[in-house]
Amino acid sequence: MIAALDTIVTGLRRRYRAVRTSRALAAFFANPLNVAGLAIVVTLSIAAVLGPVAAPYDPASQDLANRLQPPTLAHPMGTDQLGRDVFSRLLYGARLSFGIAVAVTAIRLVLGTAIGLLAGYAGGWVDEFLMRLVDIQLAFPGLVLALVVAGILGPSLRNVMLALAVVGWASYARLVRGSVLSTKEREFVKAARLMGVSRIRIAVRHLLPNVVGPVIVLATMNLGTVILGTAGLSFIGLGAQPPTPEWGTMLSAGRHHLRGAWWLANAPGAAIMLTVFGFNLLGDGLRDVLDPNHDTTLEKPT
Amino acid sequence: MIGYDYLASRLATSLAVTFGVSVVTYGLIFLTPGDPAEIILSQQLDRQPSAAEIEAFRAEHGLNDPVPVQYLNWLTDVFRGDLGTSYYSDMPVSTLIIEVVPFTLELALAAMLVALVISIPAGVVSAVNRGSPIDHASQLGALLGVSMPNFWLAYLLILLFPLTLGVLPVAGAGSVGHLVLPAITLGSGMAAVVTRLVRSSMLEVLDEAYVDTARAKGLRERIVVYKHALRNALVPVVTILGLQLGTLLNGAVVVEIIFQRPGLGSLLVDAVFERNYPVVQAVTLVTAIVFVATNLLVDLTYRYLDPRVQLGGETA
Amino acid sequence: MDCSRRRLLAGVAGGGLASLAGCAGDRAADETAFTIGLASDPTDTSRYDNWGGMAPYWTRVIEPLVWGTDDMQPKPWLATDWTATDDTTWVFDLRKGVPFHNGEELTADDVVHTFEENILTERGDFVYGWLHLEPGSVTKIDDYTVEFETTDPFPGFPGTIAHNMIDIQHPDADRRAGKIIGTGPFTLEEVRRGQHIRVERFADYWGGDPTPTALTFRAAEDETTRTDLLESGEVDLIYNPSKGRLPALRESDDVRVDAQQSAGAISAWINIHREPTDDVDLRRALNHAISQEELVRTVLEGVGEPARGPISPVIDWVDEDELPTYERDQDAAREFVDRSAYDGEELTCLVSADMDDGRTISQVLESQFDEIGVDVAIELLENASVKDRTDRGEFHLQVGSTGSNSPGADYIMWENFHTMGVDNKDLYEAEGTGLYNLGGEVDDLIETGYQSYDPAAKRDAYVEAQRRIMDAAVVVPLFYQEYVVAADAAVEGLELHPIERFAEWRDLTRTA
Amino acid sequence: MTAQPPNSALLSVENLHTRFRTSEGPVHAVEGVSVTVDEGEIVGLVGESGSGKSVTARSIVGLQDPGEIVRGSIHLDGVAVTDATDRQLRRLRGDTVSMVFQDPTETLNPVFDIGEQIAESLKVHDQLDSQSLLEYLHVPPFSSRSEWREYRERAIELMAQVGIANPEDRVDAYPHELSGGLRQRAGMAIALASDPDLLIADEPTTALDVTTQAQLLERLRRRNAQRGTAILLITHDLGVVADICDRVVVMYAGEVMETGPTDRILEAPRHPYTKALLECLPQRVDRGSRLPTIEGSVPEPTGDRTGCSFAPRCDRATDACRDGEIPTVDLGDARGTVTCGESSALESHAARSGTATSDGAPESGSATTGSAPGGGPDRSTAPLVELEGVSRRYSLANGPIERLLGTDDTLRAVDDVDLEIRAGETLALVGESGCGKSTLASLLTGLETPTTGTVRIDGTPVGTAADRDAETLADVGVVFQDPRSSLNPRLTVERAIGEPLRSNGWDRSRRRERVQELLERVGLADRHATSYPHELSGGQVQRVAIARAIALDPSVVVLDEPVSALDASVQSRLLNVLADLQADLDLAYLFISHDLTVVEHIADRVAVMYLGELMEVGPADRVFDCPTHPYTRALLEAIPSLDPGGSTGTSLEGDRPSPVDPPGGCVFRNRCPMAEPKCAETDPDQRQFGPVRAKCHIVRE
Repeated sequence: MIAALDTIVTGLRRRYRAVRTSRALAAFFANPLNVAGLAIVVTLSIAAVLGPVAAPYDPASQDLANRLQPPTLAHPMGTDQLGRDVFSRLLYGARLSFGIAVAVTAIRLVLGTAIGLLAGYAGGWVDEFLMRLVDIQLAFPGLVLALVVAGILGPSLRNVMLALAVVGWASYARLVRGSVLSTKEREFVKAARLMGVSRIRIAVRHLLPNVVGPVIVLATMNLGTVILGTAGLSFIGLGAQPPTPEWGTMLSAGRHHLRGAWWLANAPGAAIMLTVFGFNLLGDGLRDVLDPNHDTTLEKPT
Repeated sequence: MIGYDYLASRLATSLAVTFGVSVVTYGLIFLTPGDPAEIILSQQLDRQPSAAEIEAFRAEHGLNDPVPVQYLNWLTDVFRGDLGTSYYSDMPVSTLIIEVVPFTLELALAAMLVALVISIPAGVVSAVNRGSPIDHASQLGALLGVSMPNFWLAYLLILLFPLTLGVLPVAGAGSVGHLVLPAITLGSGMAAVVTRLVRSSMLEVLDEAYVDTARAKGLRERIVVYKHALRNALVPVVTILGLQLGTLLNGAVVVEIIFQRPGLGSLLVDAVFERNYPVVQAVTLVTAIVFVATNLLVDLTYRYLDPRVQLGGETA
Repeated sequence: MDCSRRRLLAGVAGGGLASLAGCAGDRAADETAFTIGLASDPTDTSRYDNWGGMAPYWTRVIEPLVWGTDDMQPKPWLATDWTATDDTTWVFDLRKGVPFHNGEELTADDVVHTFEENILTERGDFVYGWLHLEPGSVTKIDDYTVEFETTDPFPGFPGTIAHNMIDIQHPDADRRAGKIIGTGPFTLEEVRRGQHIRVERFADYWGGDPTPTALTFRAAEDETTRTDLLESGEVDLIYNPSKGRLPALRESDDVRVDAQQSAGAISAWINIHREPTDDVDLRRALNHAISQEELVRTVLEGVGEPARGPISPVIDWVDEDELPTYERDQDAAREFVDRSAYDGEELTCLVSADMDDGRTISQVLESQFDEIGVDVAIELLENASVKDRTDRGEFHLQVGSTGSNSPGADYIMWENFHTMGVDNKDLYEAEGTGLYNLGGEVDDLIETGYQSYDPAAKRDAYVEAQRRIMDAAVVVPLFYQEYVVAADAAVEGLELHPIERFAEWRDLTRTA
Repeated sequence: MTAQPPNSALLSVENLHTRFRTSEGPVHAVEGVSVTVDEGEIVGLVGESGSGKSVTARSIVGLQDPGEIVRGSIHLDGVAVTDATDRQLRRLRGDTVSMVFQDPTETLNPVFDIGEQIAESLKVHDQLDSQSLLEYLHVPPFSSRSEWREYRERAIELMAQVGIANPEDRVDAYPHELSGGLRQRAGMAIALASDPDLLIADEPTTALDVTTQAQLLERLRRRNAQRGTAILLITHDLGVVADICDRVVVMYAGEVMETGPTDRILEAPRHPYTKALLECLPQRVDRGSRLPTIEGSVPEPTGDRTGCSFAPRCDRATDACRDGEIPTVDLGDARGTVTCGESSALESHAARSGTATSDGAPESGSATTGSAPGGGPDRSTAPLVELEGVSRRYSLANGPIERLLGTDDTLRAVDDVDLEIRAGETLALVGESGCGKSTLASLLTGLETPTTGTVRIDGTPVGTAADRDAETLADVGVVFQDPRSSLNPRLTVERAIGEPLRSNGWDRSRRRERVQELLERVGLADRHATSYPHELSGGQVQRVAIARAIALDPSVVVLDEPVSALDASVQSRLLNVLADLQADLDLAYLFISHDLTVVEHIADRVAVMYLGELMEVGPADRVFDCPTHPYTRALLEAIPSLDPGGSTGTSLEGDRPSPVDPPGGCVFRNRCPMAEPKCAETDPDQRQFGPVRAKCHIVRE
């Protein structure tokens, strides 16, 4: 697994070098949507990292006398039903949402890639078995399985992460296996076999780097999905425990005030949407650059 | 000559998958801390049950056997068409499920309809006018649709339609009116996904040589696009529709709660929360079967949409 | 509400919202029919209080022998009078000329049948301990007289059977077939699981002709949804609208808001047998940390009364003035904390996810405890998990409630605070502990109160027990519950009762 | 300039410029092309890939999108295509001009059956201006069933006309159910449905086997003769041009270099490019000798151009060629035009003493003929590679039920093949696509295991690649057909070539040295070591693949169609590299190709395969000069001759049977012009006819 990760990293590095010098980077930046996506994600990442420092208030400090205040200069996004500063809570929530998204996606990615690689390369009954596992996972609607898992383990963010990780690896496994199967049939892999290159080396050197691109694209999109999933589970009541400023929980609690104190639900709602939107834009952009099958930047002259 | 073998092997894997799903659920349930008998009874009676009551409950629901035996018993019952009995009422689980399935089904179909009605024209127009303002608008709209948490959308819809405009009911089920908002909530996210897919699939197909062949015949562009290109572009879309069923069921959980609709989703959520394991077990099984069957159906639809796909061949 | 499936097709084909918009307005057609939004699902068969697909609560299809007065005393209903002939024998005289929904007259045979077959047999053995009756203990004396033999002296018997679940039914009723035959002002017409129950006026009702021709009880478990339903006009009346919406509802001309104190009370219950909350100083500190008044005024939007004890003073053997008080005093609280054995560990506070306002209340507690240096972690759990955790005593605090759905409320004292009460018994028997039981003299006082036929003696014993409980700070009382009913301003004639579920719909009318 | 008034010709293209916008600036695909086609004329548009010939063709029918026509005019039957409205364009397409595209696997819509696609074309032609979507979607009330049935009937007739046997059965077939040749015929039927005045055929036979190609060209010729349909034939294959074209237009880098009657161009080319192109064709060079080549590569079609685009590669180029305006000279006498600024280059002389650089003396090549350094077919030494009774079958029953029922459908990819390769010799394996050539190669390399029979290398039986030891693996080098696919796009050239060394335990510095040495050997510069495959041209990538194949000093290299994907000029250079390596390193080659002209040039011995069986094996001279087996003869006859007016021979009739269900007896009998009854009864044995071994009943010594 470490070796695989290492390959991803070196693959990325080499890829980066290739990208930096190539036309792909220019193509990426030529599309304003890609730039917007990158900007959103970078801004939110900064907010997530620096948020707790920059937040004007403690996200948990209550001020019952000043509850449900509409947005003012002191409280740019107003206060909630317990008089807490919504803006500060959003900033802290950004860290949570990002942290969960990254952690869950990382688990999914590593697990799914390893399984997909193994299945695609080993073939035979190993493939059959692993793919049935994938089918089983896919046959559970993701949220339903997460619900069962989180319901059983009890509500907490850690369990939500676990549940979401457990339900999300299959798409990576499928993707990687598919890429591996098609890459495996390509002649350079046959050539490597005929040159006596070891199986592990073929897997790591030849197969993995060629599936990294689509995997990264999927992972980027997935970050958004995980944020939505976390919010969804929190909505049902399986997520963060109060007073944790998790976006989904905030939205769900704020919904009771949607008519009177509109900022309570709409601020986290917009934050979730913007974040997911940013990741999706970025994913789209990365797809153009990293996923050779979706080469939309170049026209074929003849 | 085609088909039987393929069908048999597909059915076999489908069975294996369904079986796997049931094993996983059963396993998960028995990892859960706490004695279901005690929890259920105290819930049900609103007080602490007596030891005799617990024993009776355990005996009644076969909870005294070792877990594998319980599982086998459950499995044999399932093969006999008996999905068990709810821990809370003596209602057969199958009755509970049959009662709510139409609601989830109508919701899923309506959402699918909403999604297709929006996404196919949007995707096609977007692809045909690639790079135009229409394309940008539809792409942006689709992205926003994918990014919107559906429960937020639901509240905004309720705020807008019944509360502000005074049309359509807030919650409940049973009429077309009740179906509109949930279907939009559920369908819009899917519409977004499918729009993007239709667009990229159309773009790919529009680059294909046979589209030029069709143009070179002197066919009108409309016919080229909607007959020659769209039919091919729909092939990958159908697969995703099958897989999207899962997403629909996910969404149904949330939508059913917000709109106070009976359905598989809310049945399951309640059952999970109440530790009504026979119901959890049965609903996951039914969901898995529906999912697996749908995807089997999708595979078969392939043959109609894309004659190149031999039923015996690789479909991956 | 008759938008059929066919209209789905028509609607789709027509493609317009216009045809759909009509559905929401159908209700207005019948001026004497009402729709009521309930916070619980009256069709939920997974609950203990469901009978034949219908909750006997609220629906007024079936009725008990005894009813409750506004000050929580038993009141004649299907029985006109009752006497205790000895310590364990009760004789009830039945009302004459009460017709069942099938036209037959109610007699002692029906009462015996209902108790012996339905209540004592089918409801299961849990009712034995509740009603202090066992099978074979109900006998007919004559057509209009029935005798009950309790298992032990039980002065609270008439009040206890003044409960919607102890209803009298005709022997032909078959709950499995959903065939309910009662004596109530309404007959069961339709059950749509997960959605609503519809009842219609019973013209021969013994208490006079009810005004509404039909009632629909809709499930609307989410408070916001419930409030939306009222605002959009889909229902005429709801219980407990969303607190956040109350200010706006109160100001609205279209909506009438009424509040009524109930028999319920919300407190933070403290596990006194677990470290460090076994320390009375820490518990007193927690009591001093909270301002009940502020809680009610702010997050509860004024719904409820600041509480000094764990039980609502609506119940006649509760006397607030006798209880020790803990004013909010953070300095005193910190001093108590210092004096206690508490050294900064995290306390768990369980809250049921189903509890209205549980999330906000617990956060206020958490924050205010934090201010006196006590670290509390909230665990918002679904009911089953809360039960599981409390059964095992694995918690420090629990935000919970007491209340009664019948005038007989003695069990609150017994089950919660007596060592042999359900909350405490298992842990006591297993480990010699319990949860909220102080034991010793408190147990004795509770036993005295429980068995006393003399109201004054009962009251004295219970008040003394409560005083000791509060002195030992077993709970942090928060507020006595009020329930709010919000209704279309045109709807009149609703009689509110301290027991919400005793609502009378008979006189509901709509003004022009 | 062909100074014809625009309206007299059926098609007249004047000074056409077509451009593509890309993120790196505009690509000028077509730069001032002028072409005319008269009624009933067959004009060939010739050029290597990237010369802009396809874009020109597409511009003519208004399908240049996403490119745009920036300058010039196109008149078709008097209508200005560039200004035409959609409706006019549809009229032209449905009435006047039709197009046949290159790849028959891609030009037919996979989801509609052939009949539907042809019927549609017929209907468009009949009712040009009333096309309703619902009608074409066969939505019942809007679409008449009987009308469509009629069109289908006519489609069947049309299918018969283009030479599809049993059209009644095939009208319901989907494209994927047909062979390439049938698909291309169906494509022709679609094109001819509108009875066009002009048929534009864009590389119509490139993807097809040589025998099928001959049949199709014959159909085109017949159509032209019978209906007077003018044809604009786009091809890179000068042989095809020679075969049927009246006139030729030679393109290079988006410009027209030379035009003229076919005979004149082939016999007396004037433009240096045309000359060079003709010279580097293997069939114009003596067997085994070095091929003349054109150095350099086609310029990038981006940016502004000055002067002649061929100047950088032209050894006669002067400064004027590089900067100046290049005149188009009319040779007069209907001998065509030449666009060249250097008059000395234009002197008409025999193509043989051309301008192309003949690097290296021809004798180095001719020395390899007959007796190669390693001894060639020297029967005294033990063969390096031996295949003995080798067969490979694939079971088509993959499911449990079929296996249970015992359906024994098997595909016989290779059937009972005996073959040997000796050190230093080149054995060429030829045959049409799908005949089992590549499977046979995989059996040798170990990518596949034989179902029966043995493969020996150096006398030792070997198994799959996974079972072979390092030494045996090192003994066999492989070069695959598609150079792009045979190199990992994520590895630099250095890493790619170094990979076999690395797995054999060479350390870094030794590897680097060796890689340098290998790069030099295959004629690549040192700086390419750090390049990624996508930064190299097709020819360069294939050189890298060759370098990798010989990295471990193999004794035999399997070359699976190593030059088929390359342009003629690149191909000739690569063939020279292969010849040099063989001479220097004493390599044996198993050279797989469907291109008989290349094989004739490079092979010492030839093995001809048909449906998995060896039909004929023998020395190249003998096989090419005097083929023994009827199939070999048919193959050779189907090659379009470069001699103008040369006979094209009789093309092989019918389609190749499926290898799942081969005919009983001799597998070739149903297409064999000489078949006798006994051919159907018994499968002939391999028999020796002098130096040749053949599998035939009929042939006599």
